[in-house]
Order: sequence, then C-alpha cells, then structure tokens
Amino acid sequence: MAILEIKSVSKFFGGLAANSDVSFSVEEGTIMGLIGPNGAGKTTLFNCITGYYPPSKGEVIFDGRRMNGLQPDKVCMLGMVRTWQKVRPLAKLSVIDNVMVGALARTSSLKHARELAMEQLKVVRLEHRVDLLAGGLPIGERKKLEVARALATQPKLLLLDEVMGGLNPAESEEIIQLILDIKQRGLTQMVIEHDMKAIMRISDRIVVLTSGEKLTEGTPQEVVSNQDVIDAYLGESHA
Amino acid sequence: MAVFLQSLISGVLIGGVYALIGIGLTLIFGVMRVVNFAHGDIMMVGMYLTYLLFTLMGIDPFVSVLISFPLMFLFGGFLQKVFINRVLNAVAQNQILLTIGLGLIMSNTVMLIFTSDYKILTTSYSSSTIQVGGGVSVSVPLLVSFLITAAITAALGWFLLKTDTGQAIRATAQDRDAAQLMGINVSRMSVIAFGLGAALAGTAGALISPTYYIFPQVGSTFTLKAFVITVLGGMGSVVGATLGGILIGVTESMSAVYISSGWKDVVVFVLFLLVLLFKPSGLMGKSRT
Amino acid sequence: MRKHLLALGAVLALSPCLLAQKIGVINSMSGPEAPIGEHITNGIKLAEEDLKKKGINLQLVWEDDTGKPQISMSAMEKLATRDNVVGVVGPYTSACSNAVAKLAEKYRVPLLIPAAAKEEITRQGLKYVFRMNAPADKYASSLIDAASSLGKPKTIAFIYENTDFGTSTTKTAKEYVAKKGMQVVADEPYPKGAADYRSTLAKVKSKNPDLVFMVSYVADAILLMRQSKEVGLQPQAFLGAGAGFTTPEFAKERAISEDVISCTQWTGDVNWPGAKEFEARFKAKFGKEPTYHAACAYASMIIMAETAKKAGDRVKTRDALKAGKWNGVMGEVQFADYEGFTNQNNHQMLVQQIINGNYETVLPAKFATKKAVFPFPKWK
Amino acid sequence: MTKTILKAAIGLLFLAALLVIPRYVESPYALHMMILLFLSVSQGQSWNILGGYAGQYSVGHAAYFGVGAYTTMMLMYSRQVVPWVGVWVGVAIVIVVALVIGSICFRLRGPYFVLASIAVAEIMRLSAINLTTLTNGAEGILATEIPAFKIGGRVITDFLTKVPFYYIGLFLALFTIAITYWVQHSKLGYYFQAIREDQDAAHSLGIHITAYKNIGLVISAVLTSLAGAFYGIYVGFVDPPTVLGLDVSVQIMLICIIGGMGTIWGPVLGSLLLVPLSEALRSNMITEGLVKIGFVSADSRIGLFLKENLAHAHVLLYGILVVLVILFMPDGLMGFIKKLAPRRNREAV
Repeated sequence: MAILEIKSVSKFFGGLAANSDVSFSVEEGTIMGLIGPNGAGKTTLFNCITGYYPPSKGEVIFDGRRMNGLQPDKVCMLGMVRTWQKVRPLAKLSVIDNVMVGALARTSSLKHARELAMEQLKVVRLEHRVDLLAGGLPIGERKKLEVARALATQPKLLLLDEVMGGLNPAESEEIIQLILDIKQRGLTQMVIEHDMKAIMRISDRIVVLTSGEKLTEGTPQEVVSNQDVIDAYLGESHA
Repeated sequence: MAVFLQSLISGVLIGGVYALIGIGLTLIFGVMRVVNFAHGDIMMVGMYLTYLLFTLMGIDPFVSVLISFPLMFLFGGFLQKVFINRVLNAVAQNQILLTIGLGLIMSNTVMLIFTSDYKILTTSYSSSTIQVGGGVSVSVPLLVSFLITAAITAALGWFLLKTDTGQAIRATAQDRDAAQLMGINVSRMSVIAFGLGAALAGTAGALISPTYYIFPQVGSTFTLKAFVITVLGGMGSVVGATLGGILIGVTESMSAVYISSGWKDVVVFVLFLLVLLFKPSGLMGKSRT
Repeated sequence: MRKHLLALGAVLALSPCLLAQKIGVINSMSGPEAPIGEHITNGIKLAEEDLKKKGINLQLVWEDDTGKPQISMSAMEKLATRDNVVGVVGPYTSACSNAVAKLAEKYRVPLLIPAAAKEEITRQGLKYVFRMNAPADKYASSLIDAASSLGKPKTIAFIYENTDFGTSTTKTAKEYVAKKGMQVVADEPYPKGAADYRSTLAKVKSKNPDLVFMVSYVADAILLMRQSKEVGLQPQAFLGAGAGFTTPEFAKERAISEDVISCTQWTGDVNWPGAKEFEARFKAKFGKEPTYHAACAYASMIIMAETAKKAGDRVKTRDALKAGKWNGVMGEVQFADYEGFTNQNNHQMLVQQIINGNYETVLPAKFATKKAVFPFPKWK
Repeated sequence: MTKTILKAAIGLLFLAALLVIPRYVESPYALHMMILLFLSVSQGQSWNILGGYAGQYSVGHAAYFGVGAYTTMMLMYSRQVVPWVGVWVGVAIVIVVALVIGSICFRLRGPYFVLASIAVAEIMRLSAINLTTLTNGAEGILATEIPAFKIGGRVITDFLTKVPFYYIGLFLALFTIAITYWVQHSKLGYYFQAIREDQDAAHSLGIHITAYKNIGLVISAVLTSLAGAFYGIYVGFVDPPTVLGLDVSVQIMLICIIGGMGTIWGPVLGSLLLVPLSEALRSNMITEGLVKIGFVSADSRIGLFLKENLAHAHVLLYGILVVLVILFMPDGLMGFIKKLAPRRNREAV
C-alpha cells in the first residue's frame, strides 16, 4: 500500500518552477531514494511535502489524507517528519533534551519523554553523549542526533535530507547501517542523497529529479542503466 | 482648503528631513542587518555639533553640513569598528541592546557636557516665510533643508549606483556571504555604511536645527520615527526610505488636522503595524524568500 | 588631605548635634525635567549661601528623583528614615510631589513644595505638606481675567502639551472660560517635542479665535510662536500659561515673543523685598536669568531652614510653618487653608507682557510697570 | 544526593530569613529597597519566560505592566473596586491584550517583532494620554488611600506600613520564580526553548509555533501585569510615562539580559545588581562612600566633581554597563558565573 502519494506537485517562486508536475508514490515499509543534481528541486519537494511550502499545484496524500495547506507541526503529528540538509540542533539544549523535544510530540510527561528519548539515542548510538550540549557535538553526531530527534516523534514516514552530507566514509557507513536498522523496524523512509553508491545500497526505489521535473523512477538497477540519468549526471560532472 | 494645503506642504517638507534619518538607518540595516537603536542619538550628536559650530564659530547650520557630514562619518565608522563589529554575528537582541546602551552613553555624555537645557538656534531666517497665496505659507529654513535633503539623496543614489564602493555596498547588502566570496571587503563596507548612516543622521540633525530645538534626549523620538520610516519603505531600500519619510511627514501633519494632534503618533504607529502585517517587506521592498 | 579627613571626622562626630539643620532636597537633577530642575538646584544653592551669611549652616541632603515618582518616593523614604531630616524641600514635578506628599504625611516630615502646579497636591488635607507656588488654576484664571479686562474676547483656542502640567492647567482653564461664557473653538493637545505644529496651527487659524491659550515649556513655546507667525495666526492675544512663556530665552526671540501675555509666579522687576537683588546675584553666579522656579525654591529653602533652625524637630517645624508669615523674594508668604486647599500659599500671580523684549508686569495694577498692549499687533 | 539536601536547606534558610526580615528590620527605607528588589525580580522573571525561554525579545512589556497598573488603579479610583479584585480584572484585560498583540506580532520574526512590540506599547502609552475620560490622561491617577484588606470583617492589614507590601512583593517574586521553575521543568519549557533555538526545526517536530508563542506571551504578560498592579498600589500613582514608557520596557528587559536569560536565577541576579546600583548612584552613596573611606576628600576637585555629577551620570553608567555586558558577557552574569565554575560534565568529546 502506498503511504505517500505525490500527485502532479508543482512549486513556483515568482515565475520560476522549482518543481513541476512531479508524481510518484512511496510504498509502506520501503526506502525511496530521491536523487538529482544540485538545484534539481529535491529539498523544495521535501518542503512541499512537510508543509513548509504550500504546493502551487497538485496534491500530497499521506496515509490517505490530503496534506496540502497543513502546517509542519500538523504534518509531524500525522506521522511525517523530516531532518535538515544543514543540521539544526537546538544548540543550547543537551542531547537528551533535543530528543525529548521530539518525544514530547507524543506525551506530555517529561519522565516518559525522557524514556522515549533514551530509546532513540540508543538506536542512533549516542547514549554516551546524553548530557552534552547539542551545539558542541561534531558533525557526524549532530546528524545522528537529528535522526534520533525525528524518530522520537514516532513517525510513520521519515524524510532524510542528505543525512550523509559532509561525513567521512566511516561515518557514512554508520548512517547507512542506521537507515537499514530503521527499515528493519518497519518504518518507511524517503532519502535525499548525493552519494550514489550509498543510495543504490539502501533504496528500494529511486526517483530522479532534474530541473524540478521527474526524469525517471525505478529500482536502483533500472535507474543506473537509464541513459537519461547517465547523461544528467555526466552532464553535471562535466559542467 | 488652505488648511489642507498648509498641512500637505509642511508635511512634505518635514518628511524630507525624516527621510534622511530613515535612509541612514536603512543603509545600516541593509548592510549589517543590525537594527540601530542609537540612530536618534547619533542624530542628536549631529545637532550638538551644529550648535557648537554655530555658537562658537558662527557657522550657519546649513553651511556646517559640509563640516559635520565628514565628522559624523568618522564618528559612525568609529562606532562600527569598536562596538557594532563585535556583535555582527550575535543574536539580534544583543545587537539591539548594545545600540540601546550606546544611545544611553551618547545622550548622557552630552547631558554632562551641555546640561539638559533646551538649546535653540536662532538664525536670521528662523521664522521667515514665503507666502504662496491663499493664506498658505512655506517656511524658508524648512524649504532650504528640504532642497539640501533632496540633493544629498540624489548624490547618495549616484554614489550607490555608479561608484565601485557604492556597488560593493549594495552587493554586501544583498548577500553578505556572496559578496565576501566575490572578494568584496565586507568589513570595510560595514564601516563605510555605518559611517554614511551616521553622517546622514547627523546631517538631518543639522538641517532640522534652525527650525527645531536641541536637548540630550531628543534622539528617542527620532529613533522610533526612523524605524517606522524604514519598515514602511522596506528595510534596506533607499528609495523606500525616502518615500517613507515623506509619507510619515504627511501622515503626521494630516492626522494632526483631521484627527487630533494628540493622536497623530498613534496613527503613524498603526500605519506601521498595518504595513508590518500586510506587507512586511515594506512598500518598496522586494519580498525575500 | 589629612586635614580634610579630620574635618570630616569632626562633622561625623558632631552630626547628632547638627541634626536640626539637616534638610532634604528632592529635585529632578537628571532626566527630562532636568533643565528646570537645574534652576531649582541653583535657587537652593543661593539660599544655602545666604543662610550661611546669617549663621545658619545647613546640611543639605540632595536627592535626584530623575523625574520619576517611584524614585522620588525612594528618596523620601531615605530622607525620612535614614537621613532623619527635619524637613524636605521639593520635589519639582507634580507627579513626584503628589507621590511624595503622602509619604511626608506618613513620616510626619514637613514637606515644602516649591513649584509643582497640580492643585490636588494641597487639596488632600495633608498636614505636613506645604506649597509655595500658586497651583494651576491660578494660571488660567489670572490670564483669562486679564484678557477679559483688556477686551471682549468671545472665543478661545487651547494648544497645550499633553503632559500633566499642560492638561491640568488647560482643564481648569476650560472650566473657567465656561463660567465666563467664552466658547472653546479648538482644543489641541500636542506631544512634547513634535517637530511640526504648522498643521495644528493652520487648523486653529481657520477657527479664527479671539484668544490663543498655550501651555508649553520654553522650546515648544518658541517653536509654537515661530510657526504661528509662519501660518499667520492672528488672535487678539496670545496667552502663555507659565513655564516656557516666562523664560528669558523666550523673551530673547523678539521677532516672535513681543506682546505675548503670560503669567508667572515671580519676576525680577516686581517690588517684593530682595527680588531684584536675587535676580542680579543669580545671574552673576550662574550666568543665567533665574526662572520663577529658582525664586520659589530659594524662598522655600530660606523659610524651611529658618523655621527648622528655630523649631528644632519635625512637629515643631510643621507647626511653625503653619503659623508663620514671611515677606521676601516671593512677596508675602503664608500657608493658609482656603477653598479646599490646606497649607497653600495664596500666592499673587503676576500677569506680564513682553514689551520691547522685556517682561513688563501689566496686571495687577499695583505691581504694574507698563500698560498692556492689546489687541496683539499684526504680524510683520 | 547530600548536595541536593544541602541546596534545599540553604534555600529554606534564605526563605526563612526573607520571611522574618520585617520583624527585625524597622527601617522603612530598607524595606522599600527590598520591595523594589522584589518588583524588579518579578518584572525580570516575567520577561524571562517569553524573552529568555521562548526567545521572543519583546521591547514592549511596558504595555502589560501599564495595563495591569492602570486597570487596578482606575477601578480603585473611579469605581472603588478594591485592588485585590481589580488586579484580576487587570489580568483578564491583559490576557485579551496579549492575545491581540500576539496575533499581530508573532507573524513577524527577529527585528520586526521587536519593532512591532515597541509600536504596540507606544500605542498603549499614547492612548492612555489621550483617553482622558478613562485614564485621566497625562495627569495620571493618584490613589490617596488603599482600603483595608478584610476577610469576613476582620482586618488582615490596613496597608499603613511597608510590611504588607513587603510580603506581597516577596510572594510575587517567589511566585514568578516558581512559575519559571515550573515552565522550565515542563513540556512548555522544552517547547519554548526549541522555538528559541530554531523555529523551523521546532516546527518540524510537531510544535505549533504560534500557539506556544502565545502561551508564553500570555504567561509573561499576566505576571508582568501583576507586577504592574503591585507597583501601582504601592506607589499610589500611575501616569503614562512611568508605567507605559519605552524606558520601562527597556528596564524590564535589562534586568533579565544582564542577569542571564533563560535561567531561573538570571533575573534575580540582575535585580540584585541593578536595584542597589541604581539607588547607590542616584543618591550619591558612591561618592559619599569614596569620601568616607578617604579615597577622595569631599572638598577636593575630584570629590566635588563626583558629588556634582555622579548622581546625574547614573544613566550614563547604566549605558556603559549594558555595553560591557553585551560585549564581554553575552550570556549575562549567570553565563559568566557558569563559565567561571568548573565545567564538570559539559566538556564535548
């Protein structure tokens, strides 16, 4: 069953189309990869899905419900949560407090929230950083913190925006394992990623965006063998 | 009708001076994203400078602009280098508080030196007028200051559009990081912008002195006015600030006549809130995403 | 240095004996009211000097209230309970005086208010609160009476700053003109320090009033008159109620201040004992002409100090203030109970007009130095 | 564990000391200073909730302070409503005002929010000046006497001394501290801080930004209005500049910022510094002190200069203090103290 359906979504800024007529759907329990060159409109699409921008045209259907016009907080409460390409830790709060803010979406008890938060910190293996200030963490751990915080809101669908960006290979590998772990727990994910190798490994299906439009969609194998995709990527690397 | 025309004319003329204060503030905000709460106090310093030049050396307030403009430029540059520069990356409220603190220091230092007496500059033309007919008169000093304001605004426009430094300032205002990458000396542009802002505020102070009066706490009224003007015109927009200043001048004088002089400032603030609510980018500002 | 310390030690050791002479001063020495506060300070300094000559060594405890009532109250608390003063002179503003008056009553400290205008201050039946100056209603009544005796004005316009002083003076004035059957054609409060009054004045001009009644401090007074001239406002008389219209700075602006009628608590040329000398000495010492505030403060301090010296403690000082009668720079002073006032000096206001750049007393007749110019001549 | 007990014991000791002070201290001046201190703590703490925790830097808190003070005084003056009833009317009005202001100002961020909050407070001040029939305009409202507080015909206090005010002030200060403590240790506090740290991130985590900002504003405004009402009754006089002026807003904000924002003890620390300091400067105690310890002689040029000018210069020193704090202790005194204290487990990596 499709948990998320994107139906002909377009987003215009002034006269410019950041997304035009993008459609695809994400099956429950799978990982959908979203790739494309810089400026292809991946993050804009995330913003449209999670309520930061209202789509100019088209519909976003999540869990059978039309999401257009809903604010991000409502989107989160309905079970869809995102992370940020440029990490946004709550710098002056401790690691556990950061995750608790996420957990408080589902409970009003601080005690309960703390338990939920500890669980998620264990999932991302940050349990040894509980009392540090989030602003003081190194980048790799900040990325994990973002994931833990998002997980603490108990989503049905997790949207990860370049969660491996800026990490070294060892750290990336940890994140890949983390994403696969999360999949094991039955959570649907949508992942924007630049690292082609990584995305091939984790994705069940991949959507390719260029200049705001959907170029193609398919399994990793189908996508790598698609001539248009090769051109688009070669085009980018030659530019 | 005479009342209407009289109010319109004096509103526009006063608005010209307001515009000058607003332009200074908008420049500073544009380049540094710092809301300068000491702006009115800088203007006050300019007024006292004019007063000193007038009483000690007998220099006419309008002529003294030639001296006070560069002096105030240096003063502004100094403030930027020594104080403002340190909080450019700090949170907004710290910037605001720093400028509030600087304003307090300025007004109270001036008070220690000059006492808090009201100073009035009386020139030979202080109350001279031109009759336009129909019972409508135009204040000569106000008209002169309006013309000087117009000239300065035009010169500033030319500077920003046509010179390299001006373009660099505009680039910095548009995107600080990008400007830096393009090799623009951003911190120098900040000093220049703050200097210019201070010089314009000081000049406004000089121009208004023959028709107004001077006291150490005069700044706060003008600080608030400058904010209203800048927001109205769109933070960072020089043309907007010019129009905003004139709009505020006219609004004040019209509401004094048709509503009540007691409520005229309320009208201005309500207008301000309405603009903030419905067109936060200002009347002339481009919306940023 | 050591000598100073020794002297200081002696003063400290002797201070209980000197208690009788400890007098508090509350004044607005900083803040927006500071310009007038300075006159009060100087008036008191001159009084201190004169008292010294008479062998009364004062120990003044100065308190700055910055023009704020709550700070004024702090000052009074401190003076009454920590410094144990015999009496207090001040504060300047009505708001501060009002707040402090209650405390004076509570601590039973004689309070002599030199120059606050609000009527209510001495209308609360407070036994320890005395006031030197005539309250706000006198400004209005003496000016309007003067105008009525000079001509037959039927309409009046009010332009006043929207502060306590401005509104309360205008309020009593409006009540007074209503009794006199005059019609109010304009009622324009303005915020202090507005740069441009032209539109307001143009509006007033269109109503063509016989009298223009203004309440302003000096800077606005000059601005208002300049701009009145600009827009050609031409009533039978400009009446300036106190404050700004009675200052030397205003008189100096001859192009716009000539023939303006104002009223004041005090002038240097009035034949009250010592008034002329006070003016001359004040000018010599501080380089400024004294305002009535200075004279009020001077007289208040002299009276307070002499009374306290003789009486010794607070209660006796109060009784002596109540019973006493003086004649000095403020003319005859007596703290009387009348028309609902308590301990109020029923002070004679002077109506004056600027003639040839000088303040000339024109009414009441027995103090008059010149005949009034009426109606107001056409603007040149 | 013993440490917590020790802390609690010290706290209780302090509290007990504060409670018995009026029994042993008779000087009304000392009590007055304490009352000013309590007032300052409650003002700073109220602002702290919105400014320090939720990160919404209102420079218009005079609006709530003034409405609280004015409502109570107006009701007492013209309708003879006893102040402890009037206070709650004030609170009700302030809630409405805060929600209106919130719905306007919270659409705006950063400097725009600051400017809008100033504009609203200025509108309130000007309205208080102009609505003379309601507020008595610039003349202000003077309450000559406060009715005695009775329960069932028994007079609890007649407000003739400072003692009742001392206890009300103490209660108010403790109450605002308790509320802050409660906020910090509840979901609200977490959400406020999340909004302060990163509004967009907070939004994505299911936080209804506008709703929580408004909650923060209402709590802050209600507490501020209580402080205002207390001020009005204590001083017995309100007029537009003293309770609605821009410098009131700035003062409220300074207490918290100098002390340290977003901490429970910041505003307390700020008040402990600012209240005595401004009093000492104002009343020339510093010069007197310098003279007494023989640092300068009273008649020397420096001594005379200080005597003449230090009292005038207190606002100047205030300004210098603000600048120094911002430049060198951006997290306020609390932050400075924390930095000095051993870092314990705060070290990263």
